[in-house]
Amino acid sequence: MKTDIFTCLVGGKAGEGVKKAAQVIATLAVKQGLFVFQTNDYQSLIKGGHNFSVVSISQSEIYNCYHKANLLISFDERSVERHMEDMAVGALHFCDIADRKHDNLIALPLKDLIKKHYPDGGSASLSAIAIFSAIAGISKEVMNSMINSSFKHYKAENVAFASEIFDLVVQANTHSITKLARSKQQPGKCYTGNQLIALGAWLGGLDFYFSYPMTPASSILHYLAKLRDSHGVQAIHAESELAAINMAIGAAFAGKRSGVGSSGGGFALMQEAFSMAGMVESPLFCVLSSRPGPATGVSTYTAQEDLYFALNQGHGEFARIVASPDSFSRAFTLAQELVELAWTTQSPAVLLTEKHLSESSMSIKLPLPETIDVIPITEKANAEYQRYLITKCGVSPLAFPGVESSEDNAVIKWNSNEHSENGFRTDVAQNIVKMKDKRNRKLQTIYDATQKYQRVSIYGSGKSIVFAYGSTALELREAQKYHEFQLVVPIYLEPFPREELAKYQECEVIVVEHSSQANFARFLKEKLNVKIKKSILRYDGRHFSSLMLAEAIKETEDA
Amino acid sequence: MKTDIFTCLVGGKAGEGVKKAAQVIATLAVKQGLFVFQTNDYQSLIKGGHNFSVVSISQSEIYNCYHKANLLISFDERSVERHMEDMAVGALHFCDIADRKHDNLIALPLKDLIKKHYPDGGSASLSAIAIFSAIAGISKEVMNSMINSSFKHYKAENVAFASEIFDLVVQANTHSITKLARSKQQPGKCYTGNQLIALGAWLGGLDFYFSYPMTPASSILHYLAKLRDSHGVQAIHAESELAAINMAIGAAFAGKRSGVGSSGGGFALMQEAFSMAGMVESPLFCVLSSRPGPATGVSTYTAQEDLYFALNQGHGEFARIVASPDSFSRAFTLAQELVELAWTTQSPAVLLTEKHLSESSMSIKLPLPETIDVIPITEKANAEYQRYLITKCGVSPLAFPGVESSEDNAVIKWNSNEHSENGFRTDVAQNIVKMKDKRNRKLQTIYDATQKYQRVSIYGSGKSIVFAYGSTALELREAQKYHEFQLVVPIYLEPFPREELAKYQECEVIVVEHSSQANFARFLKEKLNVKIKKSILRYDGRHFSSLMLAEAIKETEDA
Amino acid sequence: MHDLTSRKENTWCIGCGNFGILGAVKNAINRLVDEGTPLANIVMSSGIGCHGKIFDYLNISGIYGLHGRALATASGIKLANPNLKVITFGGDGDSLGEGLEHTLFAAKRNIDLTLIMHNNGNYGLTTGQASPLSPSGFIGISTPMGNVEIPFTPITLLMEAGASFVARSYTARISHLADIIYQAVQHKGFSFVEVLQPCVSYNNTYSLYNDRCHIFNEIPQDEDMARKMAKDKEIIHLGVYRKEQLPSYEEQIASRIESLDRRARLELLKASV
Amino acid sequence: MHDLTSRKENTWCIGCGNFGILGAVKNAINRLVDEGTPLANIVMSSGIGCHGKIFDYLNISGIYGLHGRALATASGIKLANPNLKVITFGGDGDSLGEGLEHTLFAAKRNIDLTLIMHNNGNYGLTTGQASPLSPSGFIGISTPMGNVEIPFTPITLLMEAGASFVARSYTARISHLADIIYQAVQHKGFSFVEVLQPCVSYNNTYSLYNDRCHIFNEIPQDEDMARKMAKDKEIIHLGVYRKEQLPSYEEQIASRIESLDRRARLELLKASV
Ligand SMILES: Cc1ncc(C[n+]2csc(CCOP(=O)(O)OP(=O)(O)O)c2C)c(N)n1
Ligand SMILES: Cc1ncc(C[n+]2csc(CCOP(=O)(O)OP(=O)(O)O)c2C)c(N)n1
Ligand code: SF4
Ligand code: SF4
Ligand SMILES: [Mg+2]
Ligand SMILES: [Mg+2]
Repeated sequence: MKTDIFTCLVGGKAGEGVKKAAQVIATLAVKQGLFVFQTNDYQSLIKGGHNFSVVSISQSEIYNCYHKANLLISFDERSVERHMEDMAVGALHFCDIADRKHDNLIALPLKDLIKKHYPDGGSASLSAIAIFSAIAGISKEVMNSMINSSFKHYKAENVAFASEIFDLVVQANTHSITKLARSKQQPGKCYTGNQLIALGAWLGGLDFYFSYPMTPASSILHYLAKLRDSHGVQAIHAESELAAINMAIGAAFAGKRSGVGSSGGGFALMQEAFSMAGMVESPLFCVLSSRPGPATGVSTYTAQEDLYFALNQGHGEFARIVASPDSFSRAFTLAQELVELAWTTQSPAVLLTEKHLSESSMSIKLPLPETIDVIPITEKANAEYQRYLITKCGVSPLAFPGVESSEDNAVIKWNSNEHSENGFRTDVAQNIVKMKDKRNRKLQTIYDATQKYQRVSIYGSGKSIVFAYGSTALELREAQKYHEFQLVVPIYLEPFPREELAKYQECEVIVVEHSSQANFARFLKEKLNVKIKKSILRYDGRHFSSLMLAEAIKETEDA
Repeated sequence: MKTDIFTCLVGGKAGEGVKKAAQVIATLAVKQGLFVFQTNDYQSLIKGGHNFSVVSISQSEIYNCYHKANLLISFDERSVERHMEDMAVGALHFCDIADRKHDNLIALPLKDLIKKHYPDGGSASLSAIAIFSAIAGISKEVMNSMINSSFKHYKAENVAFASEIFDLVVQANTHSITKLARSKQQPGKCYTGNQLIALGAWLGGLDFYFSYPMTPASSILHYLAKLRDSHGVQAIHAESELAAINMAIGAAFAGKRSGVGSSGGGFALMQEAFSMAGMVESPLFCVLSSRPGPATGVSTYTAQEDLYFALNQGHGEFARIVASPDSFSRAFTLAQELVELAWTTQSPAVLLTEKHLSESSMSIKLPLPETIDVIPITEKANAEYQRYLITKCGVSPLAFPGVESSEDNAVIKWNSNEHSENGFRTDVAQNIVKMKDKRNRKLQTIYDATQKYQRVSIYGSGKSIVFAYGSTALELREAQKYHEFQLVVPIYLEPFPREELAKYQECEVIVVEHSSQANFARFLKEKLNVKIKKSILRYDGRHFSSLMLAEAIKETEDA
Repeated sequence: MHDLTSRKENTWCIGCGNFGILGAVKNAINRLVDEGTPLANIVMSSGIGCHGKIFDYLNISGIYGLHGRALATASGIKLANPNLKVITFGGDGDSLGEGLEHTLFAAKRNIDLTLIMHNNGNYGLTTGQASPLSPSGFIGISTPMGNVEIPFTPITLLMEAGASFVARSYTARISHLADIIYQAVQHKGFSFVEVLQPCVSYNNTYSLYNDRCHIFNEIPQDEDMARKMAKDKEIIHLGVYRKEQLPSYEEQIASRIESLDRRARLELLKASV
Repeated sequence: MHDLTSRKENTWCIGCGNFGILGAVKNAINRLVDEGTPLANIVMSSGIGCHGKIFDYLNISGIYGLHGRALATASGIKLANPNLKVITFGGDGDSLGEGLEHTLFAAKRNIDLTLIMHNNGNYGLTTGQASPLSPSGFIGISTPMGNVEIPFTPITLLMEAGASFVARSYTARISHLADIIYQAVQHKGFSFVEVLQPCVSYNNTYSLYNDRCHIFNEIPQDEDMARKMAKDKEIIHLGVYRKEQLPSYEEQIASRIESLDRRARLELLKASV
């Protein structure tokens, strides 16, 4: 492990504020000019069980969390037991006095202090923040102001409680630990992947987000719902996923940029309407955030099992876009791109991601453009308007009903049946062929349209060529700190960026993915006829350890 | 066109009994020891519009209908106009006197005779049967007995009406036409593809069929519904496709062989539960009969657009079986096999077909086995029973609740969440891996299990290797009567019969399919790395002309 | 008078009740237009079924949606542009079978839409299966031994779900139907019109309806009365069963600010980081 | 007395109303078993949500189904083996949101199942979004500005759909709840039990229910009365709202012959060609 990396793990029961503690710790670190990656391991339950959250902190950009922690804070006995093995050399492990079952634990009277400061009951959350602050050399003032801005209730009690713990830790003065140096860098701010997707899509023009909650996509709905009155965006919790996607198509028809989001199970319910988006040529922005399947699967963990499902959504043949962000910044830019592409090509566009990106946080500088070129895509329509005018590029003029740019006599018909240019239903053989050909011409048009964006990322160089997609790329970039290799990441998966990747045709490659059936490797074989030297798979729902990835890649080279 | 082939086309409005006429004509021909292929071209409307049905009749097995008819019968003016081009050399074209717009038409007072015989209104249907009988040299007695057994109402009127027309045609004695020779062969009986699927599945043990009507799958529901009391089978019209498939899984849990069927749009709604079948390891028989998509598409025509959709149904990774019948007899045997495979491997099994097979009829001898080996798959269960016992083959013992073979204390739990061997939910990393590995081992088990069935058909030989699947194989077998080539048809698509097809690796092949994106060609490229010499595509919803196919294949060779 | 007829050939069976609906809708739309609603502001959505074909025969903008989903589609339209009057055409299978959930939620939310439900008591387009409104005993192609389910009563079901305008009419009472449709579209909030629509091919109810239908003019004074009338086995009461002013969904959830253009969004983000 | 507790760790929040349901169901099952129903003939299905976790805590056979689909799953079970008593556990989001259609159709068909609906007025497991039963104004994570919809009344909605047994109870009245569940399972036909289930984390309704709940013992004599009681804003009436003997779905559609073994099928086919 790099010496400039400091990892803090907080463990406890659901409902004890484990995640919140880790988030505040991450924010505190960022305030010190440090870079962070923060992730949460929790189960599908509201209170109890065992959760833990990890923050890894570094003086340079950091792309993954570490499994061995320098500082562990356990709120309960189960956490103590679970995480004894997660201690890095020289790690400090704090716990409540009652849970001090091992010699190398540092006990504090956590539960007693909670009772003392919060007679009506409080949570351990703040103690972790205080312990971290004391250990990391953050001043009590900085800590307290952060606590004040992060917790709405019990402001006075919070400060008293945290301060008392802070002092106890300082007094304990146990062993020496590298204090986290304040740096002069500007790591930006902490965002979850879902926040970035939401903000990016909104900047791309998203007006309506229709969804039915499903982990790990739900927080997009929650985040956007809060922005309603400040940002003029609507996030609507529909009666089901089926409702959500049909509403989104309706909103697009009326001229508003709309999107949907869910996990695999929710998309499984949206297939018919996804296909309809292809048929009616509705722009449609979709976020598919994966968790282990099949069916209900493992709702709070990460996976990349949905690749083929995502690529082949909906019955019948039609063009679509599927792309997966390989970093947190990309989550923001790609969401914008996909909203834009959905509208310029009048097609469904899927942002495929995973719980690991959706729900983890990373410090980034929001990659805001200087300016935005707003390309008008609305056409004027009159009585001659034909919704499905046959065009060379396959894209027909888009007009909306009841708006100024459409004359009163414009008839704008979207049709889920096969149709003629005017949008009326048809089953005439020649018309079917014409319309299918028109829609198929979009395959090339979309390919060309994606060309103006970055479709492939290449990171580093070395003996091995390693392919990955989605947030697995982050796990590998962190691994590059320990072993050099070339990391190749297709951001766009459909249409496949064949030009950029032509040079990898027939190459021998290592493929890393969160799938039990090595589906991304299969995909690369089909697309590039690569030889798979090794498939590195993890499919237990947990993220990869970057150190182990580095090791595994190195081994392949030594073999 | 082969000289022993006689094609009769009946055209008219929906509701005039066009299809019924053609079906009775086909049955009459079969009674003469002749082979038939019968197909219907109709639109999504109940009365009016323009329908036509075709019967091609031959002294040897016949696999497709012909586009040029020897005998045309038009019930209305629109039919006359539409089918002037469909006349073979020397064809006879009958119509009503009022519609006699062309010299080479033979007019009969059809409408007047209907009025005369059915004062309350009747249909033209019987006139076509009479015209055909007279022309084909079928006796009035045979005709009338057939009419009697085919039409429930107005028995006396029917005979009088048909006889009068019969006599008129004989009197007209227009030109000579090859009378259809009575043959001594036994062509069997006429069945639609859907009837064969239904009967085959039933013979495979199907007890429950849950469905929501959708062309071209609906007639399976209708057919089975009628068999309830005679065959002890249940066909249930559920409130939606989502209900149907979840019911089917419930029925399997309780020990009954169950299935679902729909077209692409209905399967799009069943994806979540399809995935659940993978997770809970429910046996599930599925019939996906395709029509042109996307979305509502063209509801009454044929297509093979759903290949990738069918192969990749459901989110998450799990094993499944997908196979497509290449003939009418195969529809019967394959349905049996798939019900059996679904149960022996506890997996979803999809019979993928098209409107062209589902709704056309062909004369076949039902390929009934001598006997049936009933392999018991139900296990005894007691308190130790574990639904998801880890096994080498990935298949766990299957037991049912509340039946004799299960002791009272057996707890049988199926779980759509990831689970431990006992069926209780888990999110423990090691358990997830174990269970995924177990399920993935079914990939090989299924592959082995399919080995006992015919997985590939090879028909004929010649210069070219032509690949097709589904009922496109029938269109090509008819084409083989005009040009020799080797036709290779994978019946099983997933798992792919790699052993049988290994010899085609890297070969140069022609691929014929009803897809606008040449998806089967893409599939073969991925699986066999074949070189596609030519893709012959038809995607206007109509079936191929076998003559044109022969021509197109020949051209490729000459080029 | 706008001729709202499209050039598409009509393929409903001769005598089908749907012709009455088409005629009545045209009348209602013309009345709305005469009273000042721009024709361009009236849009439609439809499901899949014989009813859905009205999409092709009515020359106004809209979406020919999926089977059962037309109200969800319509909800998206209305939310995106609340100036539009949105009329949805559903079948009984479509709106109370496949799409039941959307129908009841549209009612519950009181979103300002109109659902015209073509009640022909069967699945017409798929050749006569029993529908959620088929009577018990109905012999359809999927229930050859007779339907054993008891049909929903759409009027009371929709009232129960919260629809603020609920009415029933009959295709052979065109001027009544046109007036009801007009009122429904004018009503602010969710409006539901059950239209008794004989299907000459699979469920010919003309003589039943002609015998039993009776028009009432006063909205029933209380819910119990309305329910009794809706479920009356002897007389089929045609008229408005409920008409209440309640805040509509799209009004209540409106954002305090308008949708921003993308440049303004960029500025807002720049200001916040 | 069978101990129906599984070995799985219970992860409901301390104080959650679901514990009451678990206890009551155990009592009811024991009573059924005592009276002669073999335990092996009692099976369950559940949806996804906090309610669904009861699947893991109750040591009987069943299917942990998909969110919203547990009643469809249960219907398949019942049809396949009518000897089984099938109890389905649904959430309010599960049974009246995602799965509304299946709930109303199970009621309409009067299939012999029991639906126990955990009404906690929110989506618990997904951390507190508004559900179809959340009150207007409910601040949930997806409605931070307040829910604008009016909740369904499950009792009347299910009566409207045709459920033949309809009842309401409360998790803090365990013996009442156990008795209601017992009656529901014993009832031949579709039975629906709305269970008022406080969610201490997102919708703590204990004091509201403790104040307002009142048990009645006589089934209301007519529908209007039942409806008034169900919708009473002051008193929350607990008890059986409807209990009627109607033919059940699975009885009515039963085939005249039993399922044949495959050899008999082959013979039948051979005879018919
Ligand atoms: C998802 C889906 N399932 C099934 C169908 C097939 N389908 C088309 S129309 C129809 C039923 C129509 O009945 P109804 O809604 O009552 O309309 P009607 O034809 O009676 O007007 C069905 C099942 C479909 N188009 N889509
Ligand atoms: C198809 C699908 N959509 C969404 C989800 C996510 N999800 C799990 S539980 C739940 C809501 C639970 O609410 P409710 O049914 O009221 O149950 P409760 O947790 O309140 O008991 C949702 C939306 C899912 N599992 N499946
Ligand atoms: S089938 Fe019935 S509903 Fe459909 S067009 Fe004909 S009469 Fe009308
Ligand atoms: S969140 Fe609510 S419903 Fe879920 S376990 Fe906790 S208290 Fe019970
Ligand atoms: Mg209908
Ligand atoms: Mg709930």
